[in-house]
Amino acid sequence: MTIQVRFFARLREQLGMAETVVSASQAHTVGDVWLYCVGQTYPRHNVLCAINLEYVGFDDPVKDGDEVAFFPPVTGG
Amino acid sequence: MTIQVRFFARLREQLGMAETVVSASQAHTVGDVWLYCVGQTYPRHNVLCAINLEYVGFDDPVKDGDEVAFFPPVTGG
Amino acid sequence: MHVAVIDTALDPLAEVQRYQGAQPHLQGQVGATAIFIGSMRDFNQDQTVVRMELEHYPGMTEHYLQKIAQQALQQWPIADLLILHRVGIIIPNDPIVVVAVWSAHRAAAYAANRFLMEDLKSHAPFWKKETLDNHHSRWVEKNTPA
Amino acid sequence: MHVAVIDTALDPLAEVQRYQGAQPHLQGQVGATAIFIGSMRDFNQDQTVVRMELEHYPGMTEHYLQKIAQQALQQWPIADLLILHRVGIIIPNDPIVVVAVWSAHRAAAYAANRFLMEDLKSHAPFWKKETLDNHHSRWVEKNTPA
Repeated sequence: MTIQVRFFARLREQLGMAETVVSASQAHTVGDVWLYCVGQTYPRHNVLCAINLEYVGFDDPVKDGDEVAFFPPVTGG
Repeated sequence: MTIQVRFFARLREQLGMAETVVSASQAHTVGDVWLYCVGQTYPRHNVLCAINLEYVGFDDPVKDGDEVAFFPPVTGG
Repeated sequence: MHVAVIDTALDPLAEVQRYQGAQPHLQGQVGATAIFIGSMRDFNQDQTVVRMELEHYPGMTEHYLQKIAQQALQQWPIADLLILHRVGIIIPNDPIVVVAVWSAHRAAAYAANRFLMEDLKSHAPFWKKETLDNHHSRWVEKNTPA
Repeated sequence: MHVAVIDTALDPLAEVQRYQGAQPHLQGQVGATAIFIGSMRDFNQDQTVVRMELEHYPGMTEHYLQKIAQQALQQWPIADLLILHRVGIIIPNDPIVVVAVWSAHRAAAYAANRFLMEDLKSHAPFWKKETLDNHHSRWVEKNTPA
């Protein structure tokens, strides 16, 4: 009954963690996962999120077994 | 006191000549050169022309020493 | 169609040639090949960059590239395409990305190539961290304009 | 900048790589390389083409390619460019033309490359004569649409 959470790039460095786990009972949306892992002090502005390798919004629902990822704007190519 | 005349591609094959010479006194314009070399029977439609390696029109003037060329629409690339 | 994230040295033109040579369906059918290569420059925002680390999201990045490749194949009459993108540590002049598109006529090859590059740069999960000549390093916060 | 008409086998990607390697000013300065290759297809207007002869106007063709190359260099912020075009006898799958453009950013590389190809196809004095599989030959009267 867990959600796997991953952080990338600047976010990973600033938060000091690459991944963590959240109990599925503690989070209904991506926003809940963010709040639980990061708290309110870190601005969500300019943070992108994905569930199971697909872009989503902070209001999208999460469920048991999901992989949720947070990362800064992308700069490839 | 001559103008060098060249033909390319389909035009060269149809006229049966790659080049010829016109006396500069016989031709004031590219159109004159065409008429002198080819006659009126061959349609000028879809024929491009150049003087000294630059595109020109049939009304452009020619002078002694010019190289005048006639060719069909281009199909490179 | 092939997309891949590469963590070793990338020789874009050799890869394009190798891929094309291995696709019998491209022989004689293809009038147009459009190739774009993005390389690392030795300056950015007026500072000298000596090295760069490219991070990605393993799984999501490949998935995303597959998605835009499929989209290009549906949207334009193209015969095939190849996308390769470096990750790991690179130095100036190293290739970062190559996109190649094969089609019967040129309009589709150009358009699909441009679409893939723009979409990849805007959305594919890659991140660049630059090391400057003063030894400081910084995350690139947004891509330079086209 | 280099433009040339080639009457022997053309290996476009090897030529691009060789030219780029010989230009020190491109090293580290170039974020974008856009390459287009036009190749001979084995069909045209619903008929099978087995061979093609490419004629040009020696002198004018090179002069014209130089002119559009200069125009591209003035019109866009590009670092360098290369145009090579085959003449003589070719067979399906043979490369006909390669245009490569190097620039700091991608928009200029794409735009200048497209401009060069469109202008070359519309105005550079080259002519194609196709030989069909029934041994008939015909002059190509107009280029296929983009």
